[in-house]
Amino acid sequence: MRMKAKLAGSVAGALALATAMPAAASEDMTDARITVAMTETIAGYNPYGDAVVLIGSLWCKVYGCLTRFDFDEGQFVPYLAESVEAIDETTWHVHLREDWVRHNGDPVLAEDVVHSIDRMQNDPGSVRQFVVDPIESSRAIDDLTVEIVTHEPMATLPDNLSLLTVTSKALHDEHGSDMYREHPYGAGPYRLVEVSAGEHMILERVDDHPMVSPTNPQQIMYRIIAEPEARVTALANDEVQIAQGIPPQLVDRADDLDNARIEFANSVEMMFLAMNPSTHPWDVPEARQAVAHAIDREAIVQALLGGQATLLHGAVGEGQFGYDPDFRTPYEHDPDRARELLESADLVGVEIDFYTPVGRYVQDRQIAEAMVPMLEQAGFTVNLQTPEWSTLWSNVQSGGVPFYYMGRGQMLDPSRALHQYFRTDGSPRLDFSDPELDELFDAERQEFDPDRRLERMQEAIAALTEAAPAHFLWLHQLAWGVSEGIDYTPRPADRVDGWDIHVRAGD
Amino acid sequence: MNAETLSFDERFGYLLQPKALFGLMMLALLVAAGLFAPWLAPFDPQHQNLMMALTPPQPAGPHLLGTDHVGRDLLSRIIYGARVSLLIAIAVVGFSGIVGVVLGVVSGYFGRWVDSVIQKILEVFWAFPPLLLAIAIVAFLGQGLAIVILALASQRWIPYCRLARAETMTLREREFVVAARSLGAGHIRLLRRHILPNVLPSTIVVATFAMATAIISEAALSFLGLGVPPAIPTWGGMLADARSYISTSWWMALFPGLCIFVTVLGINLLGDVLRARFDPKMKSH
Amino acid sequence: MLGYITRRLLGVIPVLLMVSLIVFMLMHAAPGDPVSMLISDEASPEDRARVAAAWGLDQPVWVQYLNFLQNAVMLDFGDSFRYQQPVIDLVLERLPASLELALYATLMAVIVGIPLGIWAAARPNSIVDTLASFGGFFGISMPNFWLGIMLILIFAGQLNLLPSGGRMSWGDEIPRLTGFLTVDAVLQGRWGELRLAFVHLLLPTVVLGTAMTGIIMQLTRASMLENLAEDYVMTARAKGVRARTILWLHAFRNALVSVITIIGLEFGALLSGAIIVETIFSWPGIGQLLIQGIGARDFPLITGLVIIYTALFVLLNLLIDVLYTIVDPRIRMR
Amino acid sequence: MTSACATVETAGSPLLALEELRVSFSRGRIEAVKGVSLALRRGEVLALVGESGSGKSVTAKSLLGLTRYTGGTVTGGRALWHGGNDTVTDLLALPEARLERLRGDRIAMIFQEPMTSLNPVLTIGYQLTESAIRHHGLSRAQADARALEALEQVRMSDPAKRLGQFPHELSGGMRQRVMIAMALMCRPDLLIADEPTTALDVTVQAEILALLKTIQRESGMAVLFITHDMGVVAEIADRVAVMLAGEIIEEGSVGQVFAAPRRDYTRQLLDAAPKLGTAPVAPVRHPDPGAAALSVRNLRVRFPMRSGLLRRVTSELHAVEDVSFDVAARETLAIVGESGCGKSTTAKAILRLIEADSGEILLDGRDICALPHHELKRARRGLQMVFQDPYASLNPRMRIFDTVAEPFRIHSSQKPRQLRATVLELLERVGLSPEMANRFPHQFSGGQRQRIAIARALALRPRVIIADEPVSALDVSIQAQILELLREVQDEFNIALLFISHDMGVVEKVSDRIAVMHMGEIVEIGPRDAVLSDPRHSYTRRLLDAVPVAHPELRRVRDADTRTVGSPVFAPGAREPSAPLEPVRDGHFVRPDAG
Repeated sequence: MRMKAKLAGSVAGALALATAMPAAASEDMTDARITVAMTETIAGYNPYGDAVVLIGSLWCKVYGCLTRFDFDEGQFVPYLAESVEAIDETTWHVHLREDWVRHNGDPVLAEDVVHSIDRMQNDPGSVRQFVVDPIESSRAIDDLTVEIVTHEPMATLPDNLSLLTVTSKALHDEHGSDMYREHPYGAGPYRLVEVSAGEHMILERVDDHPMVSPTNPQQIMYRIIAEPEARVTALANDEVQIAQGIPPQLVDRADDLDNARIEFANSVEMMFLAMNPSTHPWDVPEARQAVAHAIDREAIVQALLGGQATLLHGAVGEGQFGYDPDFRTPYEHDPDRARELLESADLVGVEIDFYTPVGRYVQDRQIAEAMVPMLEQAGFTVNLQTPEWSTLWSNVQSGGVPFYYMGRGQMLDPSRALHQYFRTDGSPRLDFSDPELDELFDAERQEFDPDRRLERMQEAIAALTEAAPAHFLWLHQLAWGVSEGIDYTPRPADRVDGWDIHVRAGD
Repeated sequence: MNAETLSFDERFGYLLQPKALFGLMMLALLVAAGLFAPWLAPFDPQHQNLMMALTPPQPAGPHLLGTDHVGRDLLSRIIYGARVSLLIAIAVVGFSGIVGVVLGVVSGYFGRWVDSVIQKILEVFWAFPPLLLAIAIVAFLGQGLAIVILALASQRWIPYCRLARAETMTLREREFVVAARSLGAGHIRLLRRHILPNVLPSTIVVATFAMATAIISEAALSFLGLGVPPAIPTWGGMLADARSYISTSWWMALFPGLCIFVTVLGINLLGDVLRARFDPKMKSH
Repeated sequence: MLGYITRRLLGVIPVLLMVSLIVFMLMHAAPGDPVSMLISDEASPEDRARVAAAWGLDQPVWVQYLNFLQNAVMLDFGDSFRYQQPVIDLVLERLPASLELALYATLMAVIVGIPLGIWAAARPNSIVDTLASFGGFFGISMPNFWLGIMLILIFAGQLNLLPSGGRMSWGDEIPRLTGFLTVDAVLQGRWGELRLAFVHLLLPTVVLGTAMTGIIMQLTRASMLENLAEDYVMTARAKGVRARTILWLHAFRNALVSVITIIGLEFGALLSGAIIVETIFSWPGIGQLLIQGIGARDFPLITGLVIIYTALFVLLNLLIDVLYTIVDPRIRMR
Repeated sequence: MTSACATVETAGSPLLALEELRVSFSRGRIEAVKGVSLALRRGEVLALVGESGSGKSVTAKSLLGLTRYTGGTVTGGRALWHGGNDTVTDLLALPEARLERLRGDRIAMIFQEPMTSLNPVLTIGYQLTESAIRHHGLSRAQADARALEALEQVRMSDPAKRLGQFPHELSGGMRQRVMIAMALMCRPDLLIADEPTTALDVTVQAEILALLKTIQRESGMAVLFITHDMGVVAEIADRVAVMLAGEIIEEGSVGQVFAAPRRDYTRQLLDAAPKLGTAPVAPVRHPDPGAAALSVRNLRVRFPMRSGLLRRVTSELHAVEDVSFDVAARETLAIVGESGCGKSTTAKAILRLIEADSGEILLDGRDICALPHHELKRARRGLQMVFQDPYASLNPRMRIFDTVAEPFRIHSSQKPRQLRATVLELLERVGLSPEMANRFPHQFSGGQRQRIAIARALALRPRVIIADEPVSALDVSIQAQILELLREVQDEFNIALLFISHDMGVVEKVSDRIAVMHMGEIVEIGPRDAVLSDPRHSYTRRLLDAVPVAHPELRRVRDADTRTVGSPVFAPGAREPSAPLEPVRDGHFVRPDAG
C-alpha cells in the first residue's frame, strides 16, 4: 500500500489568498475596534501554555500555524506551509512559504518549525504536548523544508499541524521565554498587543498581511465575561460586538436587541453519556442500551436547549469528518424498550451515580436533571452528582467515574477523540475495550486516501454506536450574539478569527 | 408568690412589639413550612414536566409561583427549600454555638496556657477572611449537606468563642462566682451552674443573627456552585438555577430571593429585639 | 508603640504559617488535581506526567511545602500553574482593583451608614428611626449576589444607563500609576476617564456596600444610644452644650471605637464578599482570581492569594488597633 | 440674654422658687416627684436629703430640663428663676434652646460618678472650656486662661498640665475637682451638686466637701446639695429639705432639723447616719485570748506588672505586705482602709481565691496554705464570706433555694427532703419567709439579698466569716438591720467575724478590734476604743478626721488642698522592709511612720 497524499487545494488556497491580497492603501482600511466577549479564561503570553481551544486559535492567528481548517472548503489547507506532503507512511515533508515574514521582518524558517515542535513538547509551560505526541522526530532539510517522522502511520497529521504554533527559534535563542512577552513576533495576520491573564487579550491587524481585508477590524479585544446575562447585557450596551456562548434561554432576548442579532454555528463538540464498562451495571450491555433508549433527546432539546441542537446519529454530525447522512442510531427514544432491557438483565432498581458538570457545557446540569426522571422511569435509581468541575474532570481523566454527561470538542476530525475514549488503552476515561472496534480504528488511522478513510471512519462509528459504551446525544448549535454593523459568521469550532469579521462600511 | 407568678407580659412582653412579632411570624412560617412541607406543597418538589418548563406564575393554579427550567413547581420547591434552609441554619448555629461557647468558656475560665492555645487556634481561623475558608472547604472537600454545614460553621464559632470568653472572664471575677468558689465549688460545678447559664443569654442573640447570615451564606455558596447537591431543593440552589434565566423568567429568581430576604429580615429583627432585651454589649461582632 | 507593633507583626508569622499549612493540606487532600486542569482534553498520560514533573507536583507533599516555605520567605509564591507568571505579580496587578472597590464600598457605608445611624439614635422610636432601622436591616438581609444581578438587569440591561461590568471601557484605559483607576485619573488630570471609572464603580460599590451600610447604620445607632445614656452626656447637657455637638462630638467620638471595629471586620468581609461581586461584574480583582485559581487547582496561586488575603486581613486588624489608640485615649497598646 | 459671667446680686435675695413640681415616668405610670416646692436664696446651701428612689435627683434634674433625657416628663409645677435685672422666668416652661443657654452658665450641675461623668475621649481642657466658649463666646486662649483659673480655684495640682490630659489619667478625687471647676467656669448663680462625694473615699470626700464650702463662700453662689448622708448635710448645709417617696416631708434650717426633727423618718435618717463617737456603741467583747479561730501570719501578695517587648516583669504592685492578725470566736476584727489599700486582697488571699506569695493562714491552728486541694475543700467549710454587692454576689439565674442549698450540695449529700428543711430554716433565721425560696435574686431588695448571702455563709456553720463591705451598698436605714443580723448570728453560732470596711461609722458600731490598712500594710491595730480615741498613726488620724461629723455645730474647717498619695508599686525587690509594729499598750500596736 503506497499512499501519496498531497494536501488537496494547497496551491489553490495559496492563490486564493494571493488574490485577496489588498491593493488598497492602509488609509482605506477600517479603524474599527471590536470586543469579543468570551467564556473561558486566558492563561498568559506563552502560546503553548493554554489548553483552551479558542485561545489556541488566537495564537495561530498571531504566530501562524502550519495548516488551518478552511470551513468553506471543509478541509485543512496550508497556512504557513505551502504544502504538507506525505512521503511514506510515517514521513512527511512540510514546505514553508517564501513570501510571508514575521511582524519584525524575520523570515519563517524550517528550524523554527523544528524548534516549535520541541517547545510544544518540552517547554515547562507547555500543556499542548498532545499536538506533537505522534511525532517521532523532525529536522530541517533546508531553510524552508521540514521533515517530520511519526511513530506510526498517521493520516491525520495535518489536523495536528493546524494546532502547531510556529514561534521563532532565533528570538527564543536570544531572549528565552521572555520573547513571548517582549517579542511576540509571528507571521500571522494579527499581532499581539497585550495579554492580561485571566482577563483579556488584544490583537491588532497587520495591515500588509495577505490574509487581511480592509473590512477586518483594526483591533480586537477578547474579553472574558463569564456570566451569560452579563454577556448579553454588554452586547446590548455596545460594550462588546461579538458575544460567545449565548445560552438558549437568552437567545430570544439577544436576538430582539435593536443593535444585535444571533448567529448560530454548529459545534464540533459531541455531547454524550459515558458509561464505564468496568463498573457495574455498565458491564452489562443491556444496561447501557437501556440508557440509550430511555433518554428523550427531543424533549430535552426542545425544552432546555430551545431546539438549538442537532441530534446525533453516531459520534459526528454534518460538517465533520466521518459523517454518514444515511446512518441512523439504533437507539431511538423508547421507554418501554428501555425497561424491558433492564428487566431482561434483572437490573431494575439498580442504583447508579450520575455525574454531570455544572456550568461547563450549555445547560449541562439542567439537562442532567431532566434525564433523572427518564432514567428512573426505565428502572434505574439515580443519584445525581454535581461535583465541582475540577474534581469531576480529574476523576474522569484518571478513570473510575462510572456514568457521566460530557462533551468532547475539537472533533472536526473525530479520530483523536474516538481513539482517546473508545480504543483499548486509549485513556482511562472509559475503560472500554472491544478488539473488533480497535481494528476498525487502526485501519482508519492508517488510511491515507481521504475517501477510503471516510468509509473506514463511518464503519467504525456505526460499530461504536451499536456497542454503546456511550450514548451519543447531540451537537449544540452555539448561539453567538453579533452587533449590527458587523458581518460575522461563527464557525463550527470555537474560534473567532479576525479575517472572518467584517466591519460594514459607514460604521 | 413565686417566680412563676411573673406575668406573661413581664416575661415575654418584649416579644409583642411589631418588630419581634414580624420576626417571630417569619420564623414560625419557616418552621411550619419545614415541618409540614409534605402536606403543604401542592407537588412533589422533584416532579418534572419538561413540557411545562418555565411556566410563569399562575394565580389560578396549578403552579401558583410558576415552574422552573425543568418544569418543577416553584412553590413546592420553596416550601421544601425552607426545610433545608432551616436545617442548615440550625445545624450551623448549633454546631458553631456549641463549639464556640465551650471553647470560649474553657478558655476564659482556665486562662493561662489553655487560653493561649485556644486563642491561637482562634486567631488562625479568624485570619481567614470570612467565606474564604468556607469556599475552600467546600471546593476542596466536595459536596454534601454535612460539608456545607461544616464549611459554614468553620468560622462562625469564633464570635461565640470570643463572647463566651469575654463574658466568662468577667463572670469569673463576679462576686457570685467568687462566692461559689469560696464555698469550695469545683470547676465543673462553677462552669455548669454559674458560668454557662449566665453566658447563654448573650449567645442567644449572636445565634439569631448567625442564623440569618448562615442562610445567606448557604445561598451564596450555592450561587458559586458550591452548595448542597441538586437533589435537595434549597433557596440558594434555586437562585443559582435562576441565574441563567433571570432576564427571561423573573419568577425563578424573585421568589426564592424574596424568601431568603424576608426570612433573614425576620430573623434579624427578632435578633434586634432580643439584643435590646439581653443587651450583651456585642461590640466584638 | 513601636514595640507593640513589632510584637504584633511578629505574632503574624505563626498565624501565616498555620494558614499556609492548612491551605496546603486542604489543597492536597482535595479531589481534582492541577495537571488535569492544565492540560488539554487530548493529552495522553505521558503528557500528564511530563507536566506534573515540570511543576514539581511529582514530589511528596512535605517537600513541596518546604519548597514553598523557602521561597515564600522571600515573598516568592512561585509561578501560577495556569497563568505561568509569578503569583506575586498577578496579585499585585489585581489587588488595586479589589482594594479600590472595597474602599469605595466602605466609603459608601460610612458616608451613608454613620449619619443615618446617628440620625436614628437622635430620635429613638421616631418615624425616622423606624425607617432607618428597617433600611439597615434591609441592607443586611439582602443577599448581595441577588441584588447584583437585579441591578445589572435594571440599570445595564433595561435602562442601558450603566455598564454591566469591568473597570473601564476599552480604549479609555489610562497609564497605570497606582492601579487605583480613580486615583490615576486624578493624578493625570483625565477627567473624562475619572467619570468613566466612577460609572463602572457605581453598581459593584452599591452591591458590595449595601450590607456593610446596614451593619454600620445599626451599630452606629446602637452604640450612639448606649453612649447617649452615659453620664458624661448628662454632664454635657448640664453644661448647656448644643444638642448637635453632644450628638456628633461627645457621643459619636465614643461610639467611634465600636464603629471602627466593625468597619475593620467588615472590610475583611468585603474583601471576601468581593469574590461574588467580582464574579458578577467581571471585576478584575483578586476575588475572581481566587475563584479561577480554585477552579483550576492552581496551587501556587491559591496559596499565595490566601496568604496575601490573610496578611492583609491581619494587618488591617493591627491598623484598627492602632486607630483605637488615636480615637480612644484610654486604650493603651500592650 | 446674659451678658456677663458674674451677676452682682445681693446675697439673700430670692433665686429660685420651685412650686408644686410633678414629674412622672413610663408615660405617667410612675410618679417620681409629687408636688415638690422649694425656695432657694442667693448664697444659700440647701441640702436635699433622701434615700435612693426618693425623687431628689429627679427634682434637681428637672430644674435644668434634663429629666426628659431619662424618660421623665414634667407634668406640673413652676420653677421661677430670678435672673439678673429683675427678670423672672419659669424654667419648666422654657424651650430647650433657651434652657441650653442657661445650663452651665447660670445654673451648673455636678454629678455623683466622677469616673463616668467626664467624656473619656475628650481632653480635660476641652471639656472645661466648652461651656465658656459656647455661652460667652470666649476665644480659645481666653477660655484656657479661665480654665486654668478654675482649676486653681479647685486646688488642682499642676493645673496647666491637666488641660492636655484625659479623664482616665486622673484619680476619682481629681476628676470630681475637674467637674467642680467645670461648673465654676461661668461663675454660675446656682450649683446643683447631685451626691458629689458619695463615690469617693472618705478622706477625699472630706477634701471635696471642704473645697465646695470654700468656693461657695468665696463666690457667693447658691448650692443645691443632694445627698443621702446626714453627716455630709451637717458639714455643709444651711438649710435641709428631707424627701421621701417624691414628697418633701420636712424642711428647715440645719440646726433646727438636727436638733429637733419633726418627723420620724428624719429621726431615723439621723440615727442611721454613722456618727463617730456620738452614737451608743455595743460593748466590746473580750474573747479568750489565745483561742484564735483565724490567724494570719506575715501574709504577702504582690502582683507582677509587665511591660516592654518581651513582657518582662518590670515592677510589682505590693497589694498585701507582711500582714498579721488574729480573730477569735465571737470576736469582730474590722479592717479599715480606703480603696486600694489591700483590704479586699487580704480577704481573698485568706480564702485562697488569690494565692499568697508567702505567709501562713491558720484556721483553728491548721495552715490552709499548705493544704492539698482535696483537704482545702474541707477546710473551706470553716471559712465563709459575705460580699459587698448583694446584687452581684448572687447568681441571677439561680433560685434562692439553690443558692442557699449550694454549700450543702458541694460539701455533703443530704437527702432532698432534709435539704429543703435545712434551707428553709436558714432562710427563716435570717428573716426571710420560706415562700421566697423559689424566687430569683432580682425579685429581692438589696437588704433581702444580703440576708440571703448571710444565710448562705451560715449554711455550713463556719468558724470564720469574712464580710467584705457587707453594708456599703445599702441605704442607711437598711444598714443597721443587716449589722444587727450579723451580730446576732455571730453570737448564736460562735463565729469569728473579719469585717472589712472603709466606713469608720460602721466600723465603730460593729467591731471589737480595729486594724487600719494603708498601702498594703497594717499601720495600726488594737482594741476599738483605743484606736478610735487614741489613734497613733498619722493615717489613722487623717481617716478619722475625714469622717463627717454628724452635727452642724461641730463643723470643722478643713484644708481644701490636695495631697500627694504614695504608690504601692515598686521595682522588683526594691522595697525596703517597713519597721515592725510597735506595741502601744494592751494589744494596741502601731507602725512607726514618718509623719
